[in-house]
Amino acid sequence: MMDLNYITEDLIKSVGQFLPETALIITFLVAMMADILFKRSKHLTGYIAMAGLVIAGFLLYHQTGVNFKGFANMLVIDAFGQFMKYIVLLSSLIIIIFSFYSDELHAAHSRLGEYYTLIIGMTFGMMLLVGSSNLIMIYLAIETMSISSYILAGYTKEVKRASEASLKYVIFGAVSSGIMVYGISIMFGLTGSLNLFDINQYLASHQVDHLPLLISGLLIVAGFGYKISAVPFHFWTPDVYEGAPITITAYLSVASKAAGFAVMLRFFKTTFFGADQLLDGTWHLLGSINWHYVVAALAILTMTLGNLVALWQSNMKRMLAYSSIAHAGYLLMAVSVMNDGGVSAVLIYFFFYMLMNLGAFFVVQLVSNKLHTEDIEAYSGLGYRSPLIGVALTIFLISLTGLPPTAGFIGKLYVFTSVIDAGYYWLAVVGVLNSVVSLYYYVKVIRNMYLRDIESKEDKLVFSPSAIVIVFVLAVPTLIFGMYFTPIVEWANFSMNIFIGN
Amino acid sequence: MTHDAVLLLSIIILLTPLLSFLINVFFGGKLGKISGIIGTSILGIDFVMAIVVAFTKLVTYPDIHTIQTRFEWISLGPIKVVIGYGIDNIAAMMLIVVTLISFLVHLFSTEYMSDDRRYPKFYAYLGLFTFSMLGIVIANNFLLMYMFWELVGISSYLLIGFWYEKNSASNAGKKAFITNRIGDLGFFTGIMILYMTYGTFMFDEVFAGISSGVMPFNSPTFLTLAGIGIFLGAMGKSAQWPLHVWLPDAMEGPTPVSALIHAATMVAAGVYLVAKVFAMFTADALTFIAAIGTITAFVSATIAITQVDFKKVLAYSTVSQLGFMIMSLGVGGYTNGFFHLVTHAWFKAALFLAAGSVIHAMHHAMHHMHDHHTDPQDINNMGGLRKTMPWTYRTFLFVTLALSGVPLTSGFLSKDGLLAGTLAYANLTGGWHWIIPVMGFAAAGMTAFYMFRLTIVAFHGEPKTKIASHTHENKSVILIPLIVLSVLSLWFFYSPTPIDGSKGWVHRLVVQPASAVPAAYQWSFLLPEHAGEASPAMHAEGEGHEAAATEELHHEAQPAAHATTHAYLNKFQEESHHFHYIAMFLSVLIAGGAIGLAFMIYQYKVISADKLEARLKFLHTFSLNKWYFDELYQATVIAGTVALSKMLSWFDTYIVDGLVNLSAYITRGFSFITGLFDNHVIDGAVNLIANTTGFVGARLRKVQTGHIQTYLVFVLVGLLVLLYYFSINF
Amino acid sequence: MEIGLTHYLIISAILFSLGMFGIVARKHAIMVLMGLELVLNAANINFIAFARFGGMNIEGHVAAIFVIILAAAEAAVALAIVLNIYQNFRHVNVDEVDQMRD
Amino acid sequence: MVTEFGIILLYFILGFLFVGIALVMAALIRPSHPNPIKNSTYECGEIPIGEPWIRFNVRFYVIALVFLLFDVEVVFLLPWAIVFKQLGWFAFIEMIIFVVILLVGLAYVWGKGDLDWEKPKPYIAKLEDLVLGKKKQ
Repeated sequence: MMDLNYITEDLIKSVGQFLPETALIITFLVAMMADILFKRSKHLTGYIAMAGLVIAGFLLYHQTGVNFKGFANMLVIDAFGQFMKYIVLLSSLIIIIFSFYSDELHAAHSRLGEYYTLIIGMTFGMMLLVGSSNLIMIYLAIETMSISSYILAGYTKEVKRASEASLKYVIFGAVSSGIMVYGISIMFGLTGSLNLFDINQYLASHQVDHLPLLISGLLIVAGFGYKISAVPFHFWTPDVYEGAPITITAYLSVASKAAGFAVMLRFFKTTFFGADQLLDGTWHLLGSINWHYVVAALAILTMTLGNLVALWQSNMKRMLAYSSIAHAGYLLMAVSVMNDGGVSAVLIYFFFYMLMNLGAFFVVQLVSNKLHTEDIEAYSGLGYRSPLIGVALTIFLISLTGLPPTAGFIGKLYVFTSVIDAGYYWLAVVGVLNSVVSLYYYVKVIRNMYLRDIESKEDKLVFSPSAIVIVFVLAVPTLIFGMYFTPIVEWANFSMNIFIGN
Repeated sequence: MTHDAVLLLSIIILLTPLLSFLINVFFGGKLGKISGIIGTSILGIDFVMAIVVAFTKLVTYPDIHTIQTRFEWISLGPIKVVIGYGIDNIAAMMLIVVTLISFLVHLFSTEYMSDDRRYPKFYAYLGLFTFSMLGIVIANNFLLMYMFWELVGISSYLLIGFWYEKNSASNAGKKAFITNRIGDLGFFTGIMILYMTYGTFMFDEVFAGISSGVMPFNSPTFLTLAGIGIFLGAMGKSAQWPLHVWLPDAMEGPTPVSALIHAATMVAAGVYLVAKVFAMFTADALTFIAAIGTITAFVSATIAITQVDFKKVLAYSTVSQLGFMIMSLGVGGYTNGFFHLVTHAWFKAALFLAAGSVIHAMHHAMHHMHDHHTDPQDINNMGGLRKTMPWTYRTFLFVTLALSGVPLTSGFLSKDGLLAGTLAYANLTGGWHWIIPVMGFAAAGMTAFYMFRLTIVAFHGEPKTKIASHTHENKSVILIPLIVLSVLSLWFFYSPTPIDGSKGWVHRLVVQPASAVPAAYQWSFLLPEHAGEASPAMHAEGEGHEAAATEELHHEAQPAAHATTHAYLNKFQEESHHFHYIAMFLSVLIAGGAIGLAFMIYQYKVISADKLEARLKFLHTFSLNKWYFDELYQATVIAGTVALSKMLSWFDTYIVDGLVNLSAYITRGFSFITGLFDNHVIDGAVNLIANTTGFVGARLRKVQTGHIQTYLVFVLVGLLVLLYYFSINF
Repeated sequence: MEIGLTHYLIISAILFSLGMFGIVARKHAIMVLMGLELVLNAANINFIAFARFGGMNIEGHVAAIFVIILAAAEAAVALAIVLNIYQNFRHVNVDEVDQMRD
Repeated sequence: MVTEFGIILLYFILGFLFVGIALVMAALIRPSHPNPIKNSTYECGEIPIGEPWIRFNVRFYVIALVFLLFDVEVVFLLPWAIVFKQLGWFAFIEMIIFVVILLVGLAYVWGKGDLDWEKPKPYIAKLEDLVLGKKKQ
């Protein structure tokens, strides 16, 4: 049969381009076997996982400049995906390193093997998600990463909060993906295909009813919205972030958000915008639904709620959870303009967001190792008790606020520039007002660290030198990229073209 | 080595001292004495790399003007900031000067500073300083130059005030910093004028812009002003009159610091800056530069004659020599000015290190005798050190000869060329410009005089105190840097003949850059000889002109190197060659006379110093009190500022307040009413916004009930609301 | 009366709503998970119905299989988590698991 | 002609009828001599203790979950088996990989001891606990 031969050929060709993901699968299996065979060694699977991530990174590097559709058009390899995959891999690697320093994880070290293995599983899911161009593939990838993350969120299962977090996460996640798959089924019925390219062609050539398309689109966006914790799909975020181990909280706030934004951008671009690439980077919208406004509405809701509620938090992890919601709002602003400039801004922002957010969470983890609390009050005098850590946390928080001379400022600058370039001045105004609000709760922590008069000032906190080095490996780039950011901007501009199959 | 390798290596050279800084600042407490060894060895490695880079540049690529790279730093739509770094011939030579002296100072300090309890911090600061200085050296644009310029300012502030427990030290640090800031203000203004006009910070692009005929604000006056602004920065760093007052005070810093910063590197930064941007100075700007340099050279030489503090003499001598360099650049003697910078760096560093050696020995002797009151730096407490410290004496004597400009030394080669340049300049311009060579020669004579006064009083004769007789020669760690630096002051390193510096490699490699300034605003004798009239056409080429011009230069530079064919770059060089022998004769005569005078007064006491002092009472006091500059500033600038502020305060208190009070009475009635408005309406509005934000936040968080099912209801409701809203509106 | 696409869609919509109701209203965690299965099966019915009646390709069937598999995997993990909740809380009433809130 | 809804109705009716008739018939035909032992729950001939609606041991769930996962994966084998011949070696290798991955999972479960049926260790009270009244749970 001719047809089957063609499929086989396509498969063989695709497998050749599937190498980074394959490397992760193999790592996953090897790590699992190693975990059974060498039960004694504490970090062996961690090292295997790191090696696997590095190898996957190298293989990913070899895909530079490749534009490819494979597995019956289910997966796409392009520069945009490559950028996001780098972020996913890099943050996974950093998280594994963080995990070596985590006391709460080591309380249950007999199961650490599973932990690292599941991180690899989650990474694999995210890599798939970033490249998915088929709705079922998107669903499959979301589930792959989610299932791993449900377990990881409740990894310290003896802790009540952790098990509660994982219950809330699994129910919320399953419902969201259920809603999404229902939306997918409607989309399938409307357009007759699950493939984004085919859907795009159908939308370009046929008139589709407004309401069903809106329903299915919104239901699918609900699935993405849950991943990136956009309001009103964010409710799980604070509870899960607070309950989960800090490493996993950090991981969820960066990598899974990156994958969510990547698939969201790819979904919008590939599905709802004309396949004719315009040279000036603007996209041409198909159909009657103005997705710009839908996403802009989500953006406003998300950043406003995130920032306003963050004002009241007294737990550092919970505060950072709301802050990550707010950051999702800023990123959604850039998504809402839906042109190449916006994509580039998202990429730039994400790279910097990865550095500063992971850094902040690592400091929280280190402090929690010593003080056994995540209360913001406990940070009083930290600037004197451990000057280096205090300085680093200050850098991260200033960067999260988006003040110069830090990388966060540059990220925000590009986001706002893209929004203003697209003519959405009102959106930019809301964004700036939100940034002002966010200043308050970030600076509150800094004030606690330096300006609060406390007795324990002289009571020094001693951190291991390697941990401090890791903190500064994140803090120094946060500063340097605040001053010299051209390479990242160029890289993002190189990566902003989402491959749409022509 | 390829260009890329050179560039890579130079960035490593730049960053290596930073590594030393980081190590010592973060782990200094744990390292203790090892920090010195670490710092020294890091600088040693740095020096070796600098040699590699410098030799590659000077031997393999001598004719390429600058090996450089540039990259976009900031790109915000139309605003682009391009920066970069590069190595040209003078940068290559400076790399060696900075790293070698820094290395020797590091080495010297392992012994000199060994008793200090902030030993690691000292090395950290030294590393930071070396880093910033190297940054200045390899910058090829104004922006980076300015940034490192400020960094140098900060690190020197830290080093001068290193013994901040001493009030005088911390004051000196402040004085240095503030004085430098005044100069930097000018520097910054100059940079801004240029950036506004040419839209770039890169040296070569600015020069190309100037030579294409574009003028700031369409007026050559502003180009002159930009040049003078930048030169103001150089005046601050290089301690030029009238901003020279900080340098003698900066002697409060540890002596190795004085050797590194206030003799060889940082103060040379100003000269280096002027050399780097030499192409952009107009004739008027150059005249200003020459005048400032001359005054500096003369004034500080007169002050140095009467000082009794060992280091202060050297400090004023440094100021004077820097004046020479600036003067030389100002009259158009680019090569000579830079040559003097290099040779001066070696022997002045040696002089300071020797001073350090003496002071160290005096300290030890005092410590030994439990004497804590005698001033170990006063030369009247010394004497006879020749016998107790023979190696220090020998090196000191040799570099003193070099500084005085005695033949067979490097100082002779450079100072002779420099003075010939001033003669040529005066001859070409005429009129009152003859003052420049006259004052130059006078200063040169005084240099020889005060240096020998210092040598004789401190080293010769009988010990004037018991302390001096109990001094001992220092360890070899202290002597090795001295010897190395004095050897480098021998003539044959620079020229095959001991009497003519222009035959050496320095003159071949350090080629005066073609002036970018259009011919109308430049001295005609500084324009290329054969193309004197044709140059405007050449300038019209615009972009890429600089490269073309330098290439052309090298064609001309080749014959100039072989002095047999009398083809000179420009009229000035030809003229200075003519004046070479006259200058040599004059300077040897003057220096010899001055040295003889010094011996007669202080060694053989043929002329009584005291009587001379009494006879020239007025001049002596004037010189001893440093021309009353500090008092002058105290009385004018500082007192003026204070008086002004007092006056303003008085004005405030009586006039303004009176008026205010008056109107206050009138408005009180209104304000009572408006106050009510303010309190209840305006403040209310502000508070309302803040409280509303908080209130809304507080309400919103109530949504987070903790019940997963409630969350899901909210999700569904949210979805329905979105659906409803967008199905209706769009 | 012909049984057409519409009927299947209505069935699936009812199933979806029932599932959602179960998820939101039932206290017992297992019941919540069962509601979830209803939601997923509603989507499955849609897929199969569209594939059958819309004259569409096999993609619908494949999608249904994938959804079944993932539902099973998810259910397995969810059950394990519910067990863990029981270990910690000694009950599995989702509305009483609310230690973390604002 | 019956409509399609009619067919569904007939289907329902037939279903009810079949089950109902079978139950009624059985009730009519079978002899009825109840006694307590007959009415008790059948547990392989053992005498039942307590209520049948007890909580099952958690270990059953673990085994059941593992079974469920592996069972469902078989769904993928079915479509493959149908077109196996036409797909050739490549698809065969692919399926081998699929099965191997499953096997690694099984090995993991096994290696972790989740398939073992561990009996709980009975608590034997020590004398001092009894004496001091510090009985631990």
